Amino acid sequence: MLDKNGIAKRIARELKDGYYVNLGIGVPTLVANYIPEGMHVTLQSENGLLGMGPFPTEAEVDPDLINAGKQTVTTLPGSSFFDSATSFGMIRSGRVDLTVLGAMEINDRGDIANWKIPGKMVKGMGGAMDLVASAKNIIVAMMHTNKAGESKLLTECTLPITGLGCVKKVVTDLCVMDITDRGFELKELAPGVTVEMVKNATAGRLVVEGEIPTMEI
Amino acid sequence: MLDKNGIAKRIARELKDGYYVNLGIGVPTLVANYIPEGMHVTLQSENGLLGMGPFPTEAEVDPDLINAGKQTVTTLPGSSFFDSATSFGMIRSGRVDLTVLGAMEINDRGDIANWKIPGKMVKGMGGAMDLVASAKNIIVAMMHTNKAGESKLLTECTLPITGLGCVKKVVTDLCVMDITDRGFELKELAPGVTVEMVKNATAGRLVVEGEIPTMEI
Amino acid sequence: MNKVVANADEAVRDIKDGMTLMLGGFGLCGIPENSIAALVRMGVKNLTCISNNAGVDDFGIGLMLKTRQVKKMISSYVGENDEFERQLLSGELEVELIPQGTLAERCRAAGAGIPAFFTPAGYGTEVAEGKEVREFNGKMYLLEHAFDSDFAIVKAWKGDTDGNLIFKGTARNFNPMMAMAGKITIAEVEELLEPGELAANEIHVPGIFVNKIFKGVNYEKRIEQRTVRQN
Amino acid sequence: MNKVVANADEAVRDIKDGMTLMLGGFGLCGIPENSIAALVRMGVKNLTCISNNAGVDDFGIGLMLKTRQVKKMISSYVGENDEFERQLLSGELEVELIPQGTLAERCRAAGAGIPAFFTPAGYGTEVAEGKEVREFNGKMYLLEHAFDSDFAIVKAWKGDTDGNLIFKGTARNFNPMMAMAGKITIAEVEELLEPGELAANEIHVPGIFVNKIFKGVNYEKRIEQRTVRQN
Repeated sequence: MLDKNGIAKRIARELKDGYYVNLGIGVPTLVANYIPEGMHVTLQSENGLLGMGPFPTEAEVDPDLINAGKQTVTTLPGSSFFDSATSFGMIRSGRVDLTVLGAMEINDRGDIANWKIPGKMVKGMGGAMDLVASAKNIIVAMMHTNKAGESKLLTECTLPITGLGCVKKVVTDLCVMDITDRGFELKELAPGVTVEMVKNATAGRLVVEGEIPTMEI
Repeated sequence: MLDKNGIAKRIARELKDGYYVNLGIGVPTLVANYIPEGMHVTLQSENGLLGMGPFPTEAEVDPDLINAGKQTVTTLPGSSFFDSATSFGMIRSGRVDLTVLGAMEINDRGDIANWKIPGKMVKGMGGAMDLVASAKNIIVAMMHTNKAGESKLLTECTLPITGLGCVKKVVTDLCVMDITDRGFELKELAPGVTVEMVKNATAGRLVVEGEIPTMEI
Repeated sequence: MNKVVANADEAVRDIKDGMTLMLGGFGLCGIPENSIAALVRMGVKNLTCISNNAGVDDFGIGLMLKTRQVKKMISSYVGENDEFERQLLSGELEVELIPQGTLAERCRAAGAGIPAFFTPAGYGTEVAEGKEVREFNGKMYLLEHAFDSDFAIVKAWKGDTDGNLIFKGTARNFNPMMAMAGKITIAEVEELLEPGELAANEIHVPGIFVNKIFKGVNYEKRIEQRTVRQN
Repeated sequence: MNKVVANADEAVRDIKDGMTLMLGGFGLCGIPENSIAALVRMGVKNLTCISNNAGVDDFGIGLMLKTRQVKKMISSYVGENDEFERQLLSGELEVELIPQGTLAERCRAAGAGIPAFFTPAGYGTEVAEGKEVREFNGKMYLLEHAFDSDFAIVKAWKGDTDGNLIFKGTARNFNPMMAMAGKITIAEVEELLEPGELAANEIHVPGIFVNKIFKGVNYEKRIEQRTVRQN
């Protein structure tokens, strides 16, 4: 089984040289720590920064330089600033190559629910609905089951939807799955995880074909 | 009767301190020569310049600095450059206080025709349709009649329309008229022009009420 | 024609009860601190505020929530604010949640004289309820409208007396579109310069969009998530 | 992942017969001179060109008209070009005339992922023929669509190897929106710099929109209306 860093590490293997990437808050943010040495990946922060650098040292902290999670960050050579309309323009026009998001639930058609829990204070969708409606390549990073042990990979989402048919791949603590017309296609198992464990933890349509390799991370 | 410079000079009296103004090609451009001393008027050029200065000296000529008539121009302190989308954004959102345009024909409801003559090579509307569709205050500068002596102030335009019901005022070689629900309201006569001459030269609905003063220019 | 006003109190004095305001900023970054303080001093009420976030309990728009000046928030994300949550749950405060990109584009549309546009964000979700849906090239979109606001209040880094603005870093965010969108736009700036002191090629918002400008004072620029690395 | 190509010929080599190109510039100001020359050398045919103007007889897009490479021009104004007029009247060339602001906004929409928007320009004119009309707040608007193009070719003043661009003066015009709109965007620049040499706050087009970039040579920058004052 993978921990949060393991999930981030596995997702980092989907990166390609030259990619522009938007990383959501939480586990997705950790992906930045595993960008392969020598690979040129540019991080987009939807509040108006392309080319996000690491967190600042104490001396570098600048209140006018934050990321979409409101954390202080830095720039890199080649960074650019822009307004929010331009930022979502690049997102909607499909210029971001890869978007990594957390989710509360997904279903076997690629719908995602990650912004609202009925009965709880709703904080808002932020940029999530724009991202899921436009990104051509969305990977979801999440635990396979919730704290009650129930599957988060469903036939139908029970929570309010953030976007329809947008998730292409999901990486959980248990496995990597592609989402295709046939449902969740099991592609790789986390170390120590069996197909049986994935079957038990997946409520949506599951496709298991041939030998499923254990992932390299 | 007014010549082109006289028309421009009269229109310049409509300027107010702080105005942002877009001047069309031809006679409207001449208005810039008559901005009253000490009045702060900012000229907008729709190719992406706010705060257009005078023509350059030979030494100042810069091919990267032209106006919408493709003439070399200069900037002034406080000038700004922007792209064409922003430029027409400021036009459409009504930030330009006064727009002065030439016309081939106008009618007594404020419609304007100034872009196309059937049977002649059509060069295009440029920014004229955007300007007339959005400007809150449009003054037309033109001769009262065409070369054949026919009125250009009509009941219905005969040429293809550039925009509907947009002209608020017209200054011709003969007079100043406001365009209201009642038609062309004669407001001022050019020096040496009689009401009779205006009546003879105006085909659209004409309103003449009370004593018509001779204009001060 | 002078756009320069002495301070925030003078800048906001024409704002009346019940008006709709746009306020720039993302989180606490790039917010018009001086103008918010002046609105609190002034006590104007029943405001509708269009702003990406609603501040925190004791800073930003949070200060106006505490004094019950806000009737409705139009935002994309309103976390990090206990007083907000209390007022919302008690029904004292209305909130309309809008996808962040749609929020930005609805501001941009207002400033560009575009009354409505199609965007894919929110299709198939509750955001789509009551909205026109249309397909373009096999993909579904919602019709969204330009925001209508009485005042826009923005914060810039540098400005000149003609109203030209330059923002700094990610403090730019919603400020340029809101500056362009306001029926009346108020800009507060850290440095107020003479015309010509800003390079024409580097101006983010041309002065035509700005009606009132003043030099702000005592910027606190509070940081929500101070995150540092050891080096 | 290297965006830098050696020259214009390499930049345009994937452009095929029948494609739709956006070309930046207003008149002859800010046009991609090197790329146009390369397209002429390459001889690619049946192009649809979206550009505010069509150049003059012996410069700009006029050079591609002379070699009969253009099937259709989509522009707001096409004067100052005898060869253009001859081909148009003889039926060899199609032309679609579009209000300049609508042209700019249709480029901007493409770059912003907005498939369609309402604009007032052209209502009640022949431009409105066949278009959806809708009233907003008592005013009439037309529905206009984002442009669909295969390549956008723009000219910037300074660029870096990450594709970030800065334009100079009124040579900016349509270039930024077109850079954002192209499925593939080619930028030619007068100065090609290393990442970090352009200030992040001053960049007009972020590199994410630019696919290929090269340093242009021998810019002629012809002036259409050289107008000077005596001093």
